[in-house]
Amino acid sequence: MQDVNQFKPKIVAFCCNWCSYAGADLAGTNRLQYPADVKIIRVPCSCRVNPMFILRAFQRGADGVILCGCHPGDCHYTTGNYYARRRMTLLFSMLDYLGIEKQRTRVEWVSAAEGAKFAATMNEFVAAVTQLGPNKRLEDLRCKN
Amino acid sequence: MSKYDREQILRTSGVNVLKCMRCGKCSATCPSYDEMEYHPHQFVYMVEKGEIEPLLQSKSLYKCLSCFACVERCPRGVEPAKLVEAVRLQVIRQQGMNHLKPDDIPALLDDDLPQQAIVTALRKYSK
Amino acid sequence: MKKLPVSKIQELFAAIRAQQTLYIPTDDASGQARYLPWQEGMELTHALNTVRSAKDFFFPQTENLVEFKLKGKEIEIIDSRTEQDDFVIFGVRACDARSFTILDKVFLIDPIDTYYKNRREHGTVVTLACTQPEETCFCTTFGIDPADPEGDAACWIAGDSLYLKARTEKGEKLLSALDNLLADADEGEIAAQQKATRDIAQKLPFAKLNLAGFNGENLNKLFDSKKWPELSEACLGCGTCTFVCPTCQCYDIRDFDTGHGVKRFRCWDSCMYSDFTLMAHGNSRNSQVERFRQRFMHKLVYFPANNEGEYGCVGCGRCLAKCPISMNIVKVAKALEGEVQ
Amino acid sequence: MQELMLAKAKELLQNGTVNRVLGWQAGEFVYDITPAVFESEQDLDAGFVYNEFCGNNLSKYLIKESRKEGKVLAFLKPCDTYSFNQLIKEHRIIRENVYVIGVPCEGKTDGETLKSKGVKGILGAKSEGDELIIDTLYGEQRLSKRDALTARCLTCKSKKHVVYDELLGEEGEEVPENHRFEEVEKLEAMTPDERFAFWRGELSRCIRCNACRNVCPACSCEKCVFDNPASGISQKAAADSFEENMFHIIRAFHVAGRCTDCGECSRVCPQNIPLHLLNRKFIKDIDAFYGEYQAGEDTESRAPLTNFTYDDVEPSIVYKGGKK
Amino acid sequence: MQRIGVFVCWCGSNIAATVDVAAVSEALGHEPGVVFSTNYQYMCSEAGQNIIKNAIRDYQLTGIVVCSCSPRMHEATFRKTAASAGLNSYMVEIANIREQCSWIHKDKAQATEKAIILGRAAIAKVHLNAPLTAGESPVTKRALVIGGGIAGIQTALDIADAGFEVDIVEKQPTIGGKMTQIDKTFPTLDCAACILTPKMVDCAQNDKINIFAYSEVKEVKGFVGNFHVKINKKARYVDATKCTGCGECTEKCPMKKIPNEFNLGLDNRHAIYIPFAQAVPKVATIDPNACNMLKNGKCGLCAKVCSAGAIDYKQKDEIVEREYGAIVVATGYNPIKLDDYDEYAYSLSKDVVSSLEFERITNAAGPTGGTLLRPSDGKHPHTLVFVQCVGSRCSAEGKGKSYCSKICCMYTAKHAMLCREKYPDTEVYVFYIDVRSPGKNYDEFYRRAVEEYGVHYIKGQVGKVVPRSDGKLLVQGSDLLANEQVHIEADMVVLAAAIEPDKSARPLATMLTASMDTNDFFTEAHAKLRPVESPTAGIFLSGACQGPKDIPDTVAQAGAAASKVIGLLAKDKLTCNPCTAHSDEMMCNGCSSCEKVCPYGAISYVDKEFRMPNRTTAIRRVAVVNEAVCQGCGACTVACPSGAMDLKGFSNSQIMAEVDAICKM
Repeated sequence: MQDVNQFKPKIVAFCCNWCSYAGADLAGTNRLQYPADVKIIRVPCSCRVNPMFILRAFQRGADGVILCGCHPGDCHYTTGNYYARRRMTLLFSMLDYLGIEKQRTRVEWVSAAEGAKFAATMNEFVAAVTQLGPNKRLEDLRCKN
Repeated sequence: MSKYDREQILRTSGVNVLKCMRCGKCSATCPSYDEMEYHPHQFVYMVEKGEIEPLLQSKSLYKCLSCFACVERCPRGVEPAKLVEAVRLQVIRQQGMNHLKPDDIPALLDDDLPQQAIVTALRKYSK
Repeated sequence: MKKLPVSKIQELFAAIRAQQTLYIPTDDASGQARYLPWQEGMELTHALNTVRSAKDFFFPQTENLVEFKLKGKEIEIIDSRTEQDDFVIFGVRACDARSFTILDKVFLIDPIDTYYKNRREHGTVVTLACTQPEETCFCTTFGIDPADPEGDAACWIAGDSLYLKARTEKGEKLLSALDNLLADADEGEIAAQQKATRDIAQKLPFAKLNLAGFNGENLNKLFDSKKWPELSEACLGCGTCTFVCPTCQCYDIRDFDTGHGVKRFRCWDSCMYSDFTLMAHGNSRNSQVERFRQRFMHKLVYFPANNEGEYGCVGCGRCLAKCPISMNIVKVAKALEGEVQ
Repeated sequence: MQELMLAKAKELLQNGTVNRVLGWQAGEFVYDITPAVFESEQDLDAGFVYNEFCGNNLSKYLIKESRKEGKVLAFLKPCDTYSFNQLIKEHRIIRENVYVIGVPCEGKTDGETLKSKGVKGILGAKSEGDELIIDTLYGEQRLSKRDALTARCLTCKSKKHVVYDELLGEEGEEVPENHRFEEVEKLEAMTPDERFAFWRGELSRCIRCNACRNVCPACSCEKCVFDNPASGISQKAAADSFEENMFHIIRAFHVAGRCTDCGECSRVCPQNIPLHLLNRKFIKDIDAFYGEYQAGEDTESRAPLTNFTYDDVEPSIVYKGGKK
Repeated sequence: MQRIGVFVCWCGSNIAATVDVAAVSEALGHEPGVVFSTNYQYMCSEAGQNIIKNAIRDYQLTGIVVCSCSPRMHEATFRKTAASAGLNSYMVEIANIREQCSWIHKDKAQATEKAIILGRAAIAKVHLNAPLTAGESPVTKRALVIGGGIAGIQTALDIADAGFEVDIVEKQPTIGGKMTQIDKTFPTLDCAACILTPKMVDCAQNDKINIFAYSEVKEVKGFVGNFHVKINKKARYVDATKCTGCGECTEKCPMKKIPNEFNLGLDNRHAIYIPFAQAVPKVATIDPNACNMLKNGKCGLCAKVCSAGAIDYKQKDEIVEREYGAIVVATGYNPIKLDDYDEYAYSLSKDVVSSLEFERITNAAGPTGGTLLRPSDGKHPHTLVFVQCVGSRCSAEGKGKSYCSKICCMYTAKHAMLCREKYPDTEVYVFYIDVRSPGKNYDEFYRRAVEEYGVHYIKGQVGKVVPRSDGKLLVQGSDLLANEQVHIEADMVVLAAAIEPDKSARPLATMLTASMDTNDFFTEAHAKLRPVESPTAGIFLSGACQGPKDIPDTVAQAGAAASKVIGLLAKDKLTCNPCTAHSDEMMCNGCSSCEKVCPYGAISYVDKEFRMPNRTTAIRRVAVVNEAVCQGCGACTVACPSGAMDLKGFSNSQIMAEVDAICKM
């Protein structure tokens, strides 16, 4: 059925505790399938995500990194996702500028009610990263076993 | 056709008709109101609805003084006068070829012609 | 002494490359001179010297030493070294050639640094005499003759010919393998070129730089000089001088956690860095003036005191060109001259 | 100008307004200028210099100097004043302890630039009209001043001083047509593969000497994350191409919105990596996404990364190109 | 090195059907630092919790990982479990292997592998966890209400009613606010003064309430439960303790051509004045800009006539410092200035008035004694035109406010109705864009104006008002339903001006570090669920400072704000969230980046002396986080370039450890 040699990307999803992590839980409650390649890290707010974490994920073997937070205007901490939005926009633009595939990084706003959006987003993102193939441009060869 | 006209008019005027909240202040302030078959607020509404044909046929187009009072007063920044101007332009363009070419103008000039008319002619016909 | 027409230099390179990896100083994509593995058509640079020194060949910027892997409760220790192939570095200037002698004094004394030694043994250094020294050159201060460089073999370009002379067994071996390309030559043929270079060297701004008093006897006097704070005032504490220096040989050993184990590697370190002497008890050099003093005391006083008067500098002038604030060993030496007269 | 500055410095030392002077000191050749603090008139006479080779941005030294006893006189070029303002904004310089004199700048040259134009063995130089006459070991060479300008001066953004207590010479103006983003645009127009190849070629030369960081007025941290083992990302020499990327991305990110584009990073890089192209990319993006912003122009405004608007562009603008 | 226990929950078959739980506990048992690993049917059950408690004791665990459902479900449960076994509750991490694993995957091998990875990530994090203790801070049992309008008054009364002290700071000489100027209130048409003044008196007489009238807040320091506030009591030049409010002075004062603010300049007052008869406190105030004695030292008449000897020309502003546990903002609103609306001829004709001016004209205590008279000539007007949405709903730049001012439709209906009721000979026209009357009995009220009182409602806007030389106002508007331009010769035009937050709100918000929207209305912590709280802890919102509101809404919100304040003041101590930011002062540059992004104002700066090499010291500015205020969002940690700022419970190293564990190749 499935080709064992098929490339399975490693995806790190940073989810804010209040909206997107709850949205991911809702996807689970509703049994909405998305690939097991996605692993979620819970953070208090999207503004907690340091560009260092994203680079670190790529260094350690991630093929895609997605950041999910509350919709702008709905941040639990009122303004956190506005800062995250600017930071990530600039970071992604810089990665693109350095020739690193921009499709490997993404920000999506997912509310606690959007379980279906969460699952759909993950399915779509995994498909996009799978198509790109393994991350070669930001990997650290030393971390390969 | 009217859909194409609508797009053209919106593009040339740069007006977002959806911003209109139907307060009618444009028409309330319009000095040519009584002369017009379709009033400024109707231009906005009719363009929004795509009812372009009646506008193209209407003499109202040429009653607008372009005084821009409606633009000045509109609380939503809709700029009806620009819309009227764009409809007018649409009519002119539909009339086919240019009436005048720039090279033709010098021969037609006479001293009584106001400067403004020449400039307007260039604006309207030389595109 | 042997020679071949300069026009045939690519044939020479090809012949060397046929036997071992050959590195030559060439202009890279960004127009800077650096050593790159020779490939067909690659030309020698016209620059006097490479931006980076040649020490990388024997003492690379980073080098894996050993690797540890966790297997259950056992730790496996893996030697990271791979087989070192023979290689030739062509076109090393006299100053850089001397730097190898200085590095040898550090790495090849007991306990011998086997990583360095391994590379050193497999490398053959072919030097190239200078013809157009720059204003920043002061190799003659250290008894280096730019017109007569050391190395396993030395080269001169005079007129249309490239002259070669073996100086060591390794050099002999290299040249003999190239015998069919080379014709015999007389040493006299390069004398004019050598004189011209030496004449320029005499006229260089630092030709008369005097390091007479810089030795172990004046150690305390120099160490206690009141000039250090003023000299180091503008120092940014970056490592540019140490990293472009052909003789700076300090390194740090660090562990990198790969997720599967630990890779232990060494990398260049700089005495200008604030954590250079950081130890469990704290740091013995807490201020930039102390770090700054260390670097110059080491090169001009401690090193000669421990190495029969050999200074830890070869006068290549790289730090003069590259220091962001233009503070350098020449300015320091001149400023401290008064302390030791 | 040098004479004017000397006279002013002496006057302020004499009347006690300041007790020392931060300026530039002549070196062994014409181009090896060192930033220096002069404490007396004799010191000034012995070494003070101001000419087309005085390129160093002096602002960062004022972090340290403004914390010392007494007031320091600082001569600042237009681009230095932007850095100065930015440091004031970040509370790194104690303004009261600095007497700022703005000095004009017609653009600078340096030894590396002259050498890149084929000048060898530079001994001295003097300016004559629009030309620079360079005395070398191999004879005299002439170069037009425009040709001698460093790359960063060719795209100078402003000859205006944004802060000073006193100004010497004529005040300059901002240079709106500076074309400083042209190189960035050129890179943006390339394919990702070409860009990747370009940056690998550049960044792989990095020797992690930290000159770019240590000279940068925006990099004024007490301890850099890359020097701090507790940060989890400390590194010395890059042991993998990833670390080269990481260092430069994070450094550019940390100064994003704070970088005044003074160009010191690229000037000091011993490997001639065009580091300013990273910072300028951020500046260009910030201008495009959030409205024009010049760091250091004032001391009050919020930096772009500590600010937001409700309708900022979405990050998807990067991969979908313009979709809000 | 931690001693970690791993507890894998089956959740009945919810997890166990898709994840091989035995394999997970087996695999995680081999991870470094794990000394105990097991699995059980229901970890959250009492038996399951006992397994955890026993393991903590038997294996001296220093940290535990529970692989189970979402932490949003049972994190609190397992934290309590750990605490009851003597382990710090923040040494617990949850690996979510239900919602984010077993429920979304079908392939057992894949789900098991993922569960192991999620478990490893949690273990990696626990390795770096440190015990956290929630701090406590005491609560000062007194509230400050800023603004003494109906919002502030109601809030203060409600708080005082619960037994807590309240201070009201009001910048005007009297409390009462806008409502004192209003004649009648919709939709019941009670007299505003009749329902307001008793409340004002209640405030004055309540011994829990302390009124600082003619005062302003100068400085706010501190945080929730512990605010230190400086209040500037402006000099009245009258000793409030002596003044009886008899009014003798105000009658004798020779400076009597001062425009009366209370009547919006429609009449005059004296240099020494009491704003209106029911003022609270009823104390005279000398206007220093008008008083001849204060300006030139000549006169002194009021002092001579004052039998109480209350006049004190040497009085100075006085700074009062007070401590509060909570602060309520009730700064209210103002109508916008209409001078820029020249199409309505507001600045050209006296007979074009704002609605608030119209209130005064129709108020029995107003300049006309309640008789509707034209301001220009004092004649009775016959035709009145009301224009709605003047400056409201304007999205075009520079033309007004983009929002709906909410109250205008109703008060305009009220004005129109009252006109027709009192003066049946008048014709009243109302130009409207939309009539917005959602509220109990509101639409009925508006319909009454039309149906019973015959007010002419015209759908359309007025384009221009031209004052004619005969005193008439020519109103040109459009009637969109009739599709015609209408021209009305009016005697008076009343403009329903948009309302905007009081100008003092913006600087106050800065002092309070409370956030505001682009219109300078205070932002609530959550638009739906926390409408009366500011995002800044301990700051509450009452009335129109949060958004346009009518009186019923304002009073309702005032009560809600009071109940929130009471809830806070009822506590003796506040427990802080222990997952707060903290700054490593050795690394901090004091650059202020973190402060800028903190939504709570939790970060301040101190100059701190540090020991430096060679026995020297240096003073550096460093950030300090107030843990009682910090909510732990982490915005500051990323703004900090040096990494000095970190977040407890979600530290840089913890998150990177999770990243490493997940990405391990």
